[in-house]
Amino acid sequence: MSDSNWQPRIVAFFCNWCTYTAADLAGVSRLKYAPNVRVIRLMCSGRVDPQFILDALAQGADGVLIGGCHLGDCHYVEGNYKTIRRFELLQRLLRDMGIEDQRVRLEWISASEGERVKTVINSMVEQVRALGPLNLPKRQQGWDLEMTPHTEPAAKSQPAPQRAQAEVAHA
Amino acid sequence: MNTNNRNGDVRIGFYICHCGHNIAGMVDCSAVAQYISKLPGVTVSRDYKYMCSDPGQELIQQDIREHKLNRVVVASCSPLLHEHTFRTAVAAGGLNPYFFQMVNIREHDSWVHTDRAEATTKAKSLAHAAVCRVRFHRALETTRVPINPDVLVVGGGIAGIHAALTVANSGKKVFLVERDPSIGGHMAQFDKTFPTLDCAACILTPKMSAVRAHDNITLWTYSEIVKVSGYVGNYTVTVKRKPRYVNEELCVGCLECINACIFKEGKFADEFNVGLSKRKPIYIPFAQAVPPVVVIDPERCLQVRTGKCKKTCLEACADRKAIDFTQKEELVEIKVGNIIVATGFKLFDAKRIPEYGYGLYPNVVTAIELERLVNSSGPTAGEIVLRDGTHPKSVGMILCVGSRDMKTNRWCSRTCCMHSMKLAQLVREHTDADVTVFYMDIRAPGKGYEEFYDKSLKEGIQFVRGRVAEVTDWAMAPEEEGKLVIRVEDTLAGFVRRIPVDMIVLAAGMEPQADAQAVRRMFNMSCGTEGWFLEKHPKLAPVSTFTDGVFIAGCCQGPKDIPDSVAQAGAAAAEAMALADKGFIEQEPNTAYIVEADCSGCKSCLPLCPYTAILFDDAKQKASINQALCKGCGTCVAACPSGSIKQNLFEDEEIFSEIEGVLAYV
Amino acid sequence: MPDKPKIAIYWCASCGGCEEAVVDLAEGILNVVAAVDIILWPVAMDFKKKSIEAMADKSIAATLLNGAIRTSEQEEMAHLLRRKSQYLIAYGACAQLGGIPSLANQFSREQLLHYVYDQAPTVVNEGKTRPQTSTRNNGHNVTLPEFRNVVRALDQVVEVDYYIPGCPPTPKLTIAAIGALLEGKLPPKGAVLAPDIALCEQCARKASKPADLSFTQFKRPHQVLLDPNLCLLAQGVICMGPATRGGWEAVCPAGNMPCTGCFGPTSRVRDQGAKFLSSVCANIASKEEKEIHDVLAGIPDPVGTFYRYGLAKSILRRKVSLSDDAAKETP
Amino acid sequence: MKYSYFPGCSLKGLGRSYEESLLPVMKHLGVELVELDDWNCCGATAYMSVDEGKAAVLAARNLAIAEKAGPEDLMTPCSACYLVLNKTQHNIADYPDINETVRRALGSAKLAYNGTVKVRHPLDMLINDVGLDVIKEKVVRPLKGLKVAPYYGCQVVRPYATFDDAWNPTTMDRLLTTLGAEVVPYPLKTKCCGGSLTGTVPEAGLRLTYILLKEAVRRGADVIATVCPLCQFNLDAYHDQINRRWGPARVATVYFSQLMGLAFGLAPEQLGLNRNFIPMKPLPAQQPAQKTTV
Repeated sequence: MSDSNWQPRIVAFFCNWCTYTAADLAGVSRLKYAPNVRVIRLMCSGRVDPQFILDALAQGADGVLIGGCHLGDCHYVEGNYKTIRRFELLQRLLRDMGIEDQRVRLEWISASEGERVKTVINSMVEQVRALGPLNLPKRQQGWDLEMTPHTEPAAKSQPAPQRAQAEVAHA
Repeated sequence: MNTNNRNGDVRIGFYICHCGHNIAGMVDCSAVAQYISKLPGVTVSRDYKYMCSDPGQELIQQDIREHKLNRVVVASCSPLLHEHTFRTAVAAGGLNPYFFQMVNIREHDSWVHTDRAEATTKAKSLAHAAVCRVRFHRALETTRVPINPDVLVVGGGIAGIHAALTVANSGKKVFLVERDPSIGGHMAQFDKTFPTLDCAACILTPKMSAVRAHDNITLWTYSEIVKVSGYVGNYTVTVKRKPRYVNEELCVGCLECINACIFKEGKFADEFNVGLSKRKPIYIPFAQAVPPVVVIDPERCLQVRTGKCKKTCLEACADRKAIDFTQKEELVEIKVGNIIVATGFKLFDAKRIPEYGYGLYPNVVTAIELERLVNSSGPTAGEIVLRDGTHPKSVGMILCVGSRDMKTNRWCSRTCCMHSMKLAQLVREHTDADVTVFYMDIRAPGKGYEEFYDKSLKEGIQFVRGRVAEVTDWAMAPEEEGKLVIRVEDTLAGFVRRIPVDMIVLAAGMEPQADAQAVRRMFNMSCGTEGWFLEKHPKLAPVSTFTDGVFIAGCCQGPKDIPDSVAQAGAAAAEAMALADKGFIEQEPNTAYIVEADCSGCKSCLPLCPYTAILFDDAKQKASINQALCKGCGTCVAACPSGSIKQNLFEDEEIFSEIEGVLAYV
Repeated sequence: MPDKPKIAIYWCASCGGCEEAVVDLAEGILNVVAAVDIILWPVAMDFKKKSIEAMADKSIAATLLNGAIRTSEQEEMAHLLRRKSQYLIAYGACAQLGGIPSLANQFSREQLLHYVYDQAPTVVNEGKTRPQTSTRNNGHNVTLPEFRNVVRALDQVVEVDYYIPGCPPTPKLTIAAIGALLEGKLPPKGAVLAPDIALCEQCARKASKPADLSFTQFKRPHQVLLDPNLCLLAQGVICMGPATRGGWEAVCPAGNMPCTGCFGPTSRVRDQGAKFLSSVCANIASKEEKEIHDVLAGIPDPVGTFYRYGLAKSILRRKVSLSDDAAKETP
Repeated sequence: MKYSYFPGCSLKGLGRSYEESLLPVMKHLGVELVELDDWNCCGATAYMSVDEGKAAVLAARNLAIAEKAGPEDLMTPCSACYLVLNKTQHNIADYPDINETVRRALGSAKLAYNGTVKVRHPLDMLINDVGLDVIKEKVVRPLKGLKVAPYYGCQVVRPYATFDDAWNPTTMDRLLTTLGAEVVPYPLKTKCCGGSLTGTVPEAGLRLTYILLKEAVRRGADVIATVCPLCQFNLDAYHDQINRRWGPARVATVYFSQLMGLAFGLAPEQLGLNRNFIPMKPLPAQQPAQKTTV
């Protein structure tokens, strides 16, 4: 992938009740926003395990967006308070690991704020675009190039998975 | 990607919906189907015009039978819309409904993007994620939670009254809680109602009395909800009953105590007459109040405030002994299954637009004030008078005061056009004054409303189209001396006019109640940005909220007139009754659970659950989750430091695989 | 005694503590020695690489390898022992997770060398000499292994059959593991040979932990006089016990020190640090951002606290954008 | 308390009595005003409507000088200057092209502006920094019985309602009450004074002036208090013409700072009150003023 046609890839974790619904509203309202975000629906921002954020970054996301209900408005009373408590320390941890603050963002977007989904996504995409690719999978591969290649059969090669013959049909 | 998992061989059927042009117009559906067909485990991959249609669902069921599918993925609209539809279809095909995963490529993709290639790419990756995820799905069962048939109605305006009566008539018990001393709400203050001009009291009073008389309704006025806990079918509500210092059972409403009060004249602004008349510390809100019992204003009553009063009221009450200064505030706990919130609106404070001079010029009044003036039981016995007691020769009515205004409220209050035209007709009926209505657009979309507008025009009411710039009391011409001058750009005539009048009526708009935020938090509802309570779906679930078992009706959801409020109240009552009659609800099986062998008993999860669903077994020294209490937020799952709490439908593996999936397609 | 199974014990980037742990078996070691033939143990016996190379593949029954992999020599030995052993066992936190050495993954190789050879206050190195992989000295060619950019756990270099966790592994765990090995009672490949349940389960202080524990302040062990009976988290001290695999004995809390996580996560957790962060932060007793911030100030070094033994095996593995990180430039 | 001070051209010309009264009053309150070195015309509203970019350069030069001079807020008494400087701040922040024009132009004069200056109006500063309590302590000659119509004009509150309400400002009302004066209800407090139309289209401009005067008289005002040199001039200078066209509406218009000076016991001649066309009537029940030398 050359830098010229690189597009930011952002994984979003949206809570079912506020931000996911707001994104639905943005759709119903036919608002237009950048196509770089992939939303994963969870019931509450409190379910966002920091492991998910790290994993998304390690799997190739350039940024992670977490969307929850406004503080005090959590459908589950106070799940989002847990989120905000985790978020600050996680962001510090990421900073120490060389990942810029702007790559991981926490936003409160209520079910009625379709417009805000649009502005947040657009601004996040621009922020991440300005930072450039994070490209962790490539980097991690790059780190391992220093290891001496050994002649014996590679330890981790696995047989290609057997794939069921798929049928493609257009009804 | 690992094709195997603990559930054995997977055979996935993938279906992408065109949704007519809604999706296919922006997403190359057959390309997505092609792409998905090559993923491991995918047995069938199809695109189809309308997956939610009967043939679409039938297609899934047929494939389940013929291709022995054990997983189904549908890429179409939002799961909040059709997840249930497809789960039902999958179940009808003989699979456990939770072997299904939905991909939102309409609201989250085709509708919000403009580049076909990019939208298609996004659809592929979202679909890929679902295919990854669905492998890990397991068969799950829904649980049934019984529903308490009793219903709480909050707010005793016309919406609350109608909802309470409707539910009560079906044979269920209703608690109707009203903050003010009487039910009736804003409607009780109106003189006539548009467009039929029938008298508000004549149609409302019988309903109010019916509430009081109804065996199934427990009416608590002068009471407020202070706490709500529980969940659909099983709410526990704490009601604060403020002391009215009058025993409701004993008071017969003879009003002798009021006459006997040591305050010989009314001294305090009468709320019902919006301050146009005065009342005593002991008073009855209005003649037809329900319950028809007096109330003592604790802020004003000498006895309550100082304990040093001759208590002439007690003497007047004599043997009935209805007056009781020992009453204390009470907290009562009730249990209900459903709640209908009908807390209404607040009138816009016209002082917030100083250029209209409300509060500055005495003859600038609000529409509700004029309403009381026109009313024959009002402070002037139905006479429309200026503050000096004379009759106005000309009246100007300004619409959209605090509505459709970027500086105050952006929304249309929906009733002011009709309300003002009604008042204009009443002014014409009661006086010989000229009436001029200043409007931006006349909105008369209801049944018989346009005809009402027509009638207003025919009756000689003047209409000037233009937003009034200001109201002044300074004259620039002799005919303006001593008058209020309305300065407005007449946008039909195309120039700025100065129109002198004697009285100005401001059609103040509707706003959310001042405590709407606190109320919505209490009932776990959402608000729009303006502060109106948010319905679950603007078209298809207009009286439901995001909290099951909590419904909304009337103006707390947004400005509306009496017919619409009543219609909503009926709808909310029907929704509550439908749930109550079913007797149970099926809960989404997305609860968290603890694998006992894995739990170290570290107790980290215990403080996290707002529903106290996590229990600690002191004997086993392990935690466990009460499935009936768990709401499925997953906060404890994310927090379990040893990964021993899991969540049905949102297992770690499912989410990790979804992450892998959305990032797999480059 | 040709019948006895051959065992190798080898060390890579480690402190020697794991070797001590073997010695700590005390009399127990006699049973081991009786049962097996230790053919390689550099800390205790002389050996020649050549003689290992000369052995037939898979002729060593099991190799217990401790230490992380940082140099080319360690890498080479890992491959060699893998080839010669039936079972390669990552012994101790460094081999299993990267261990303390992998905290160096927060820095580039150059940063480390610059500090160690130029900046460290105890260093006098006017010639700015740096280690070279090869240099001429008195007409001899002297070589040193290459110092890699990245610290790795053993299984990031070669395939590993089993893991014995701990910094160092306790004698009890070691004996049990060797016992299982000798008796052939082994769990599925890839398993960690320790209970798959968090340390709290075995902790003597468990009962003293309140059910509604929330944090208003975090203290470091030197800032507080620790009550020897009360749950350490309840004393505001970060104890990783809830997020760390137990080993039948909660050794550190028993010694009045908090668990720092050396046994690594349970099998259900991919990233021990993130998971513990998630748990501990969720229980902060505040809803105000400012207060939350102040409470979290008590954890000045989250990476060092939560990944003390596991940075190499964490999801991120290493700080990104270090000077040798060429990914951005890789086409 | 110290502020940078941008007087603008009016305070050195037609509106001289504004500065003549403001400086001693501020000094009396212990407020130090440091006049900007080498300030230039703010461009007024006229230049802005011709070329926004160049107009911004003109105004921004003053902001740049103020920024260089020190961290103090920049006080400017003239309504037009206040508006123009504020608007320039907005324009520089919101429009990259204007920002660029300004940056280049200032750069060629070895100046730069980083947007850190806060532009303050004397009313804002008096109410919010000095405080009415302090002002009250300084009143030695309360303006008891003096009925004042508070007239703000348009520019201090519109379009940017920075320190007061756009439609019903009250800072001057509160200040005047503190001085002991009686504030008459004057709903025309932000109405147009005619602006430059009094000179160019007198039929329209003067009519607006007339309404302001007439209504002040009708409401029993002894004097109109204003904050703007142009308002003061329009309300003071055209009485003959207004009288000819519509009849008499005689009432004096003074700066609020002049009333403050009187209440502080400063001599009227020190406050530029002699410059009015329509002189202010002597204070009711005039007692010998306690003179304070400034």
